[in-house]
Amino acid sequence: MAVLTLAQALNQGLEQALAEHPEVVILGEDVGRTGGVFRITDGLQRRFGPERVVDTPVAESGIVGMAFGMAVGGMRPVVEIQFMGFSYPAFDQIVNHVARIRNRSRHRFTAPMVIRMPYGGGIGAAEHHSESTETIYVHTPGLKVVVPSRPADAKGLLASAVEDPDPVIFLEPIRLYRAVRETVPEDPHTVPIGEASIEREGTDVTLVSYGAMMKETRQAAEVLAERGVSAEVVDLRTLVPLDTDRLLASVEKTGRVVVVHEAPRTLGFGAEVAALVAERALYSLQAPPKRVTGWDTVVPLKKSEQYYLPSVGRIVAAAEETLTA
Amino acid sequence: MAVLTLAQALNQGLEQALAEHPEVVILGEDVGRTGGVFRITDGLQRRFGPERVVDTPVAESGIVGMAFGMAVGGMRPVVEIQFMGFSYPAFDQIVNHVARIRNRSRHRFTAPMVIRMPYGGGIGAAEHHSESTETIYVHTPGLKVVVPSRPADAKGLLASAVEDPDPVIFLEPIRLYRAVRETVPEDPHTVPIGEASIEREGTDVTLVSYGAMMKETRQAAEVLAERGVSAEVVDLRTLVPLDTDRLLASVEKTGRVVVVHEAPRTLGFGAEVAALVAERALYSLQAPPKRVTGWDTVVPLKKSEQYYLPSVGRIVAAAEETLTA
Amino acid sequence: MLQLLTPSGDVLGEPPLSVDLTRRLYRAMVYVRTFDRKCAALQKQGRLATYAPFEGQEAAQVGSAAPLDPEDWMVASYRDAAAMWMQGYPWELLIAWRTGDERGGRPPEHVSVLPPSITVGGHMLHAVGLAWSARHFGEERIAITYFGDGATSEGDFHEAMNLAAVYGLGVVFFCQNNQYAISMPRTAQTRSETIAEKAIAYGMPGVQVDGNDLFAVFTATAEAIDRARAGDGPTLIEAVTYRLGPHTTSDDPSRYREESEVEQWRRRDPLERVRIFLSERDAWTPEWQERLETEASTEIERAVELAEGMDGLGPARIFEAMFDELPPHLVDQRAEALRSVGQ
Amino acid sequence: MLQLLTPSGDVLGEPPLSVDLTRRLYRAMVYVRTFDRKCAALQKQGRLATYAPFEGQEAAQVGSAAPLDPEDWMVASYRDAAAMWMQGYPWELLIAWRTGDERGGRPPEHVSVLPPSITVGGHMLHAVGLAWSARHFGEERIAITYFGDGATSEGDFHEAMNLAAVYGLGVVFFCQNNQYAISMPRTAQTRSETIAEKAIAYGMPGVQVDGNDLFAVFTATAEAIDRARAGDGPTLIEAVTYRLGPHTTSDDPSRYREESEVEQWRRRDPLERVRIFLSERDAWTPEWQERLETEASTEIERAVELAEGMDGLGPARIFEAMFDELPPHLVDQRAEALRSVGQ
Ligand SMILES: Cc1ncc(C[n+]2csc(CCOP(=O)(O)OP(=O)(O)O)c2C)c(N)n1
Ligand SMILES: Cc1ncc(C[n+]2csc(CCOP(=O)(O)OP(=O)(O)O)c2C)c(N)n1
Ligand SMILES: [Mg+2]
Ligand SMILES: [Mg+2]
Repeated sequence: MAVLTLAQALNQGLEQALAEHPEVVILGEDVGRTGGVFRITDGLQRRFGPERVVDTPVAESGIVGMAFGMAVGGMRPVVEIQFMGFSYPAFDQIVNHVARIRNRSRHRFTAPMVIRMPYGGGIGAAEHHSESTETIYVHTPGLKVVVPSRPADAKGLLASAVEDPDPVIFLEPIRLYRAVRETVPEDPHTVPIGEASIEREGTDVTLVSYGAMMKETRQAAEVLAERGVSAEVVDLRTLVPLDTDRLLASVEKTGRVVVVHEAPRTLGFGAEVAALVAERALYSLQAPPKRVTGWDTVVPLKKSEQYYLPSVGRIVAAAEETLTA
Repeated sequence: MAVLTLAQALNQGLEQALAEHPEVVILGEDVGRTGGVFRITDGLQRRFGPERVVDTPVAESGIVGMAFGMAVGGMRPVVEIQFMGFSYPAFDQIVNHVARIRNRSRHRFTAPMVIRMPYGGGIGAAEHHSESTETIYVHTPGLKVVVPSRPADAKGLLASAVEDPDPVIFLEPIRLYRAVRETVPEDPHTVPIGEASIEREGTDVTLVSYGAMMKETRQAAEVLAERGVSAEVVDLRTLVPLDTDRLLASVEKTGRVVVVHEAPRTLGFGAEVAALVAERALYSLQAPPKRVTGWDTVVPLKKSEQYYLPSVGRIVAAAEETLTA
Repeated sequence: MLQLLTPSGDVLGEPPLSVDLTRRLYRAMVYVRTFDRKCAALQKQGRLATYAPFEGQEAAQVGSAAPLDPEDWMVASYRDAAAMWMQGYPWELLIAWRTGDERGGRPPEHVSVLPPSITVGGHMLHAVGLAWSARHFGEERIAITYFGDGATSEGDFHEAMNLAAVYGLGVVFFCQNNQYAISMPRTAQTRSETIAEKAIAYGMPGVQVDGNDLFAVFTATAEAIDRARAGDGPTLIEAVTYRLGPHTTSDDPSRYREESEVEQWRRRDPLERVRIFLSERDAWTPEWQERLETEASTEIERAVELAEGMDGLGPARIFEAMFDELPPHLVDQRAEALRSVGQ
Repeated sequence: MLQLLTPSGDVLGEPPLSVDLTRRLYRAMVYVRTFDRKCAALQKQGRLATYAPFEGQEAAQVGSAAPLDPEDWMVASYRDAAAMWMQGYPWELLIAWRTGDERGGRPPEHVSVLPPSITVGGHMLHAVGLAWSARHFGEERIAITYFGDGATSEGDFHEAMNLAAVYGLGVVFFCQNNQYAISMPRTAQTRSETIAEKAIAYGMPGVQVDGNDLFAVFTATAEAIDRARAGDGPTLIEAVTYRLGPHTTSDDPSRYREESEVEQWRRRDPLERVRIFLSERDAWTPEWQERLETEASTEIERAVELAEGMDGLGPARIFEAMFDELPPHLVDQRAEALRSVGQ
């Protein structure tokens, strides 16, 4: 067991996937020679060769559509889209083909593939480099959507995604790539898709989040604890399928919920969480659910990004409001 | 004032837009010579010529991206995407460019354009022809999203969309094109974007919907009335910006809400409605909000489509459940 | 433009196909034409949800599918039932799909044909990936993809052609240039003189053939298939042909083309010239023709019955092929759906 | 490949530019090189968010922008600051954008240059639409769009080229083939021999020029601009050049190319050959060079100061350019944002 960053854990996971599964190939812009713009595939082309770790032309629709064909043909492609904001040219392939072939062919053809996308802001990147548009994939029937926040989960969920018989959108929080470290099992292991993790037990309010915003959410729980508020922290880890049971059980216990994400508020994932809670746990609610989210704006550039991303302060304030509601 | 179908009202609206605004052009696949697959642009090329009503190659990203340039250059393009399911190849252009140019250039360049898309099922169409994925546009900051359900609204909202200084996604309910008729003012008129319409007043439960599902929603209100339940019917008409005030006022009055749409449930527009209600009208709620929606599946083909689309029965049952909750 | 058999039935050079094989392919053309007309008729009666007739394109589809190996991949569109049938897709499933039954999208296990693509352009990339998978697993298979003149304007055409060429994959890009994309004539779709010459942009061979000439189509496709199988990369074939019918049964072609143009193309009927060729070699008789037509009708009638006997998915099964295993939210929704129909 | 001025400064044929104009463009190249090096340095100090240097591509950008009319539209990418400046985009805004201040995306009213495109490929279509709007309003303007070799693989390149040709629009497609798309060499990006020949697929003229040759770039672009302005449609120009620096300041080019290759291209420096040309005509002196460099530095330092003096949008203004008028939900969110920072 070594202490790894999220980036290193993913690199190890990809290496093990290539080693274990001859049908796995990695494809994407600059994934080979340079090991990807975030170096997540660093060293893999050297070890496995350019037929397993494939540098592609700049053509997202093409990469995904071609990988889809590979998957139908029995391979297990793992596609890297350089940034989530560049997945949009591939949207048609993902929605109309990747997500549907099993249904269109009644299980005869399937597309077991993983589409990895670094997502989210917080690094002062250029336009289109800070997107968090998981909604568009969550809303697409036929896709699983996974968003790890910790190195060990990242490795384990990646292994599950690669082995999953269905397509998985795998979102990697850019600003956590090198910001979190933890011990990660050396051997291949899987973390099941579809299970949330109760990171911290609490009794007063449930804080729900996933991916990059888990960092601020955890910090908010600390701050609340200092102020005598016991927050339960739920890391959803998987958005589809959602672990509704764990989510609702927590809210039923605490009676209060704050959902946190950096995606725009309107129809961000928080809308689904709030809707589920209202539908199925209304009578447990002691306060209105709260959404602490990005705004319904473009993510600002470096100089103003701080005013967009949910802060620890905003999460704490929302939690406190649920307690005084 | 003539009695027109929704299709005729749109045709008249487009004709008047072309006549009034020399900077308006219509672009799309087959919009000229044949008047579009639904004949919404019928006769317009004959009247205004092929420079104003432009047949395009089969290239959705190209059409939208080119129209974007036209709009930045001062024109007012009205694009027809043949079916909503074919808008996905243009998704990148819509999200990364159309929705953002005003913000990217701080008001210096703008993209006043309308993207019309027939949407929704119920006509037993082929694959990809029954999509209702308004979520992906509603969640995109910088777009307005309009969904008329009546001929007069369609014409009035279209006029507003054409004159709007910002890009508008204009969704046209396929199965209502020729299924509803009403008197429509002959003269150009506008219906403001951003105002819901309380179609029917009621006291027991609020039924909220938009576009194609308004038909079943209205029928459900009739059925409920026969059973002694007074349903208030809200036609949202505009999803962005949403008329939150009217929506919440209605729910506060009735204490119960059923939201109806044919889009898949998870992060369908109902999630936003339920979330808003829970956040802002929790203490008025006498029952959990209900979502009557399409399922999280692909829209089935003709033989099974009936099991997918919300039926009057499902809406009535949901409303009754809120009354016995 | 490669032509080997003229509209009046003259062979230019040596016939590339034996009389026997020509007879078999003529038979196939009679069958697919029978299918096509039957489907158009069924749609008029409201028994099919939609139908895109291919009359006029029989030589293009039959001639290009004929040289394939049975395990070769095929990725085709809504208008390519003839090619799909040639590659093993059963009539009844081709019909069932068009009645609005998802099960029509599931070919038998031994058939390597994807369900027809409705979206224009995107499916070409799938052939590229399938060719890759064949190479990855050391299989001898190649992939052929069918698309129209209109599809060449989509970005995915470009990306598919480029990727196939960059990776030297065994793909045959078979374009049926039937002169129209719904109402848009080929000349307004793009300003290149031919579609075949678009191959230059990808460093790929491109060839234009008379798409109504069974011999030319067969010959050009066989060469492209050989090249693909030998590992020498992709080819673009433009088969110049004509859609004699409407785009689909809800289209009104009189809005965008003259009857006289259609008449001209009727005179270039892809079956007729083969009939003359065979007839001149005493390999065609009116009796045989009649027998073929009767057999075809019977076979297709039976398929229609089978397809119409299929009752759709129903409320439970619409959930059951979204994932390998039904996730909890779909289990709940399925229960809700069943309750709503009283089950 | 069109070459008019060799790397050693020899003119092939008559010089297409007067000495006077050549001096002005040489001056521009010195200025943009100063800008480029300054920005690369600022980024290393963390004062720019990101920077994509264009050193080596000065002749391509300056030579192609020089023949434009001031009101011509320009749609360029993140690496095209030199071309944008030539067309009137002020230094301080070019820098402000790169510090992470949205206001850098708003050029002055008289400048018809769109904010630089970060996404690869999509922006070419915008030039097509702008050319259309110019024609619609009877304006004499044309549109030029800048993109890289990598961008030619995107579907939008294909759609833009095709649409511009189909409608005969006045667009100049200016491709800087700088041999790499991040780490991907041009030869692996596509199998066509040149990028220029991709024009054939659209029935459009395509021309390849030595992109490090100011005279060749100027001449080819001026011709394309004339054609566009005359209503004779679009042109594709491939300027063969080289990115001497990294892709962006976070790239490590040693991972994918040899220093020796870079050295070779340094010997083809686009400024040096113009310097020799001018020097041989007594139109260049070391003193002038020194003065130019000093002036450029001063001008750019001042722009850096202006840009760094801009303080970003702040919490209220991030909402204020989403729509013409702030809709109610953004009014609410703005209030929430202000509350959260104690305002
Ligand atoms: C992405 C997409 N856009 C638009 C359509 C609507 N549409 C169906 S067929 C067609 C024309 C296609 O023409 P062509 O490629 O020449 O094929 P043909 O129908 O002539 O066989 C169009 C525009 C679609 N199915 N998919
Ligand atoms: C749609 C999209 N995909 C991927 C990227 C990431 N990316 C930025 S620049 C680049 C390479 C572009 O190469 P080229 O077109 O040759 O331009 P150059 O950078 O060499 O000037 C890539 C892949 C992007 N910005 N947009
Ligand atoms: Mg066609
Ligand atoms: Mg480049």
